[in-house]
Amino acid sequence: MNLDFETPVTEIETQLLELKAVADPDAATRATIAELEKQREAKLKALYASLTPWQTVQVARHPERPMLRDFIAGLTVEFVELHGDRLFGDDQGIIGGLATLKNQQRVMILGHQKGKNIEENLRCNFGMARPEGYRKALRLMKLAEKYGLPVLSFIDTPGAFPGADAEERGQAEAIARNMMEMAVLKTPVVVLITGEGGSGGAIGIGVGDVILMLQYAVYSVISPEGCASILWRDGSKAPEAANALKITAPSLKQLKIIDGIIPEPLGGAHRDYPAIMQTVGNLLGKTLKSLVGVSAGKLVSRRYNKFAAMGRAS
Amino acid sequence: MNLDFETPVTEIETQLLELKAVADPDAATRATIAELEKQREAKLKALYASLTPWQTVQVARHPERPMLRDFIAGLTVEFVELHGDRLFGDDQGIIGGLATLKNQQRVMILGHQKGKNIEENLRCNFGMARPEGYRKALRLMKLAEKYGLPVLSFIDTPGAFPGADAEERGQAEAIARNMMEMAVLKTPVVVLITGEGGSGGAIGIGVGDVILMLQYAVYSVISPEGCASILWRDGSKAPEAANALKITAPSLKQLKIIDGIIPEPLGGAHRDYPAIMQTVGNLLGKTLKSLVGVSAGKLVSRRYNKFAAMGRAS
Amino acid sequence: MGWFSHKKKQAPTLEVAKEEVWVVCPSCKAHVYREEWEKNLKTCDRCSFHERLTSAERVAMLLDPKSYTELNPRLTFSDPLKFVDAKGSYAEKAAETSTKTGLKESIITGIGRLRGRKIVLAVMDFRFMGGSLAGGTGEKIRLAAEAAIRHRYPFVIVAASGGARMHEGIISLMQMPKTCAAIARLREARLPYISIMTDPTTGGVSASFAMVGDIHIAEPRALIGFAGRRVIEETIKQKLPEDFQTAEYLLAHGFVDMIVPRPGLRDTLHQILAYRRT
Amino acid sequence: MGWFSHKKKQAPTLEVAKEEVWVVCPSCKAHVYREEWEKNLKTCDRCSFHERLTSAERVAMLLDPKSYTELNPRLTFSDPLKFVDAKGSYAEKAAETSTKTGLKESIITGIGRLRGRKIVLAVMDFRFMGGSLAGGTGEKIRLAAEAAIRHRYPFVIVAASGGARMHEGIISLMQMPKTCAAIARLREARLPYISIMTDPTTGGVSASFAMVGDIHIAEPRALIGFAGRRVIEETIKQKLPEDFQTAEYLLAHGFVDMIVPRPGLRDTLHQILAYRRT
Ligand SMILES: [Zn+2]
Ligand SMILES: [Zn+2]
Repeated sequence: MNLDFETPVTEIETQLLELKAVADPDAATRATIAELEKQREAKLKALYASLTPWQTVQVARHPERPMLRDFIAGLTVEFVELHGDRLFGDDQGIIGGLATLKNQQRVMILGHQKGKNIEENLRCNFGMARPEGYRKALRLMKLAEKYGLPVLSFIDTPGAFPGADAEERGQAEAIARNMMEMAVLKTPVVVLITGEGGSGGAIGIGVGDVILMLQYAVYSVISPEGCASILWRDGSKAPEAANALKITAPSLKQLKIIDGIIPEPLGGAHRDYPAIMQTVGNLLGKTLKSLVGVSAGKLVSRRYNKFAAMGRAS
Repeated sequence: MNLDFETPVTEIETQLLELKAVADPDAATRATIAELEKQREAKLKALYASLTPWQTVQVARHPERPMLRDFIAGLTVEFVELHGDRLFGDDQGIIGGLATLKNQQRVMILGHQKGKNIEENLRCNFGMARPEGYRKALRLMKLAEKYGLPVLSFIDTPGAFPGADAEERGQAEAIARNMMEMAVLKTPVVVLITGEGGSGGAIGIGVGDVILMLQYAVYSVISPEGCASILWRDGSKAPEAANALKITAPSLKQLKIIDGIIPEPLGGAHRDYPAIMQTVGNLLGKTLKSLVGVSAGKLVSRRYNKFAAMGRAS
Repeated sequence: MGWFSHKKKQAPTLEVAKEEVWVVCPSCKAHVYREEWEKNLKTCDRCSFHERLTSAERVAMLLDPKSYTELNPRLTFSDPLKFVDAKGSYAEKAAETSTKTGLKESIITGIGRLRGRKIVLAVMDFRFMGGSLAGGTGEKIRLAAEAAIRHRYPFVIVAASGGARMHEGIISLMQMPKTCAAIARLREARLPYISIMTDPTTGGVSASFAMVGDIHIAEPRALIGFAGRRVIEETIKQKLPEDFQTAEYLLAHGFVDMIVPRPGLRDTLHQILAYRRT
Repeated sequence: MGWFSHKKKQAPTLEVAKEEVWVVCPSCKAHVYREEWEKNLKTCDRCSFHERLTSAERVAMLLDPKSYTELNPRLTFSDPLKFVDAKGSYAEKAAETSTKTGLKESIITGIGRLRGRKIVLAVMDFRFMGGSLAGGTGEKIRLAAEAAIRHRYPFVIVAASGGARMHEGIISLMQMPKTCAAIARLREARLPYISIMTDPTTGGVSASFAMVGDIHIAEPRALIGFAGRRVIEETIKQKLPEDFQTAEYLLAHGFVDMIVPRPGLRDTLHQILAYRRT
């Protein structure tokens, strides 16, 4: 499913479909197909070489963008899911468990889980977690600390669920407590923003030693629409807000909020799962190797300094 | 309000009431009054010198028996109540807060709170706490540990609330977690059983360095009625079950479950609040003094050994 | 705590004639080849009914053959209260049960290998007075936890209990904090502590060592709960839903990490225990 | 996060004519002698409406006279995103606000005595862009916490904020973990950290340093919550109850230790801080 701004590409793809449908295409047809494919790639390259922040938001929110369970399938040889916060419930908006990466590194994986269809989205609440989701995540992080396992936290959420029940059960407390405990967790924590970094909902599991971000992911204090409706008094001004808020990976790298940008395949991760899994897998492996030897004390003090530097009047 | 088995005393007291109602009693009446008062005291002494376990249960459950707020009023010069478990709610079945004892010793006080009338009982659920009550207690104990304050835990509950909501929110987890955390709490913990020590509901805040018990309190794995209905197939056999279960202070002292029995005024604590406050206050003062100097490490290892010895085939 | 009566309703005995080739599943009444029933470790793959196992069967199913050495085999029940009820003396009843089952208490503990890995394993046995928690049970759990700390082995416990044993009164109640204090030491030593909840895991056992595991594994349809169903229904004056206090209910409410059919337990444990790096 | 619009509805300004001897309570419209209104620190003892205070008023009300020395007085807002919206540049807007209020950021921090006891006090000021949390705010909180650790003084914070300041985008969001990391250090140093929640304590501030206090004190009727009321109502397609996200609501739901009318705040803090023995 193509995005609006990809219409030039879509047109070519429709032609290609027709041509490829021909039973045994003659030389001329085959040549046109090859030509069209070259044009398609060029078009895609041009589009994605100059994505506006607002276009990046569309890519980040693409329904076929790889989600946590896709990353788990693509990056691990084993995943033992763990459920429940031992207090109230088992939120499906955040899931996690023990996992063995392809390089045999054992980790605790957790993160937001979005749905691929309406049924899944209803179950996992579109990746918007409730307090019990954050409290489950904290329990798993403490378990990782006890077993000496690094934590991999995947972020992809429109935001923490703004429901009456979530508010009633302390969404604010759950997020605050998570950040405080993650700040001093005595095990390596790698945070990976893969899709939407939705404000408090994201930072609730976003405190770590290394923060990585997919090339077309976004990370913001507020959604462009929300910001536009307040500061521009007009929700349709989301593109302007997206520009002003500096929510794309390059801007965030420049602002020293993230430590690395993970390049995506041409046209975004949703167009080539194997490719993105390969890239993410390699970088994760290297990142973990660099962290595993570091003492807990050093990890925690570096983490403190990393966040302390954010916003210091440079 | 007198108990059934106190009928002999009640009769004398009714006569005394009538006589005392006479405007200006002549010498003879005054003499009879004095005589009757001596008889009343002798009767009371005789009754309370040989209370059966089942009678002790009635005294422990006496509606006018001093409850936590009475002890707080009687033992402290200041009480700053603290509310909430920071997770779900503020259970009124267990209350607690910062307190300054009359000897100026600062402590964290917590315990079950029963009601003196139906309205209070509905609010505090007859002293039967829900998970959020145990989780509030744990938060206050951790706060006491942080501030270096000894913990005073008052026990008086028929049991943990057996409601569907309590079960749903993890009554078992809340009790288990409390015992585990209390076992290693790095501050002195003094436990005082003042009325009913209702099984899991009691031990949920009952792990400490020194366990004290009021003379006519009871402490049991199951209520006499519950035990009778199962092992005697007949709830009315509660007195027999009460005998068999060894739930009175002398038995528990002998079984090395408790460390000290606090003598009650004649006829039970409900007959003389000032007296029981005096006794409890003195003993608490001494007990705290003996614990305050001990290192956290030593406290915790002694606590472990204390409970380890309970049930070791002697 | 009100659980013995439960024994009659919940655990229908197996209708099987010795020489019969069939076993009738007590729950869905399906006829299952005896061989298949044993292969599935006495569970029904149609309705996932899990028949109770003896502690010996449990050890055999989890540990590598001949790898198990029992800890404190001679530690037996005691009778601190000289308890006598309408049915006679507790000491006699326990002695009888002991002779009938060959067990000295409601739990056996030991060290063995699970697919090669050394672990300390504690397994409760419902046949010994409903698997009730008493002085001897708590002491064996504590000693087993100390052994785990000494050898730095993970500790795995299989709960199957009607709760605290009334016949030892307050001593039974004190086994709750006593076992939790031992688990706190395991945590301090950063040793894995896995709690497997089987049918039933109730009362004082659910409210102590069974509910503070690093990871909670429940067998399908197991009854897991603190207060007795009847007591709760009397309290709230309402019928409770069918799935109340089942493993599935606890999974939905956040108190169980996973439900694993019995045949998969050994491999799941092996999988999990590989994640310990301390 | 959707809080500025809130400013108009929630905080009716005071209808008072300079020379008037009366003050009309914006909530219950009672006429109150100005003197009494000031004596009650701008609160209505009929309906317990608490008018917002400036940070200077807050400091004066809590600390002993002339005992306050400000920390990092020159630390001012910054404009990391060079943010410009429909109403113009953030830098200009903030500069204007600064001139108008004399404040350099939405918080002032310092050391002073509260009935003789030295504490570190941080007080937010709603007049500076809704008390919004931005880079400078987070940095001053962090530096204040470090000062508390250096001097081993308790840390008291008075929250009054519409949440994270959008104009500094992700930098504002990062002040949430940054401040929480500082609070974690206070905990490690076993220093008391008391959070006072005043109207409003919302969004990113409620979901960070305000909600991880040893003890939470809220002013009566204060609006305390994470997601905006309107956002929640849109999500659940229902009207929310009147008391939703008030201090009283949070007390009932376990997130606030006590509600203390403003005139009693100073003594309550003095009382509580006496309980620190580490
Ligand atoms: Zn079946
Ligand atoms: Zn008013």
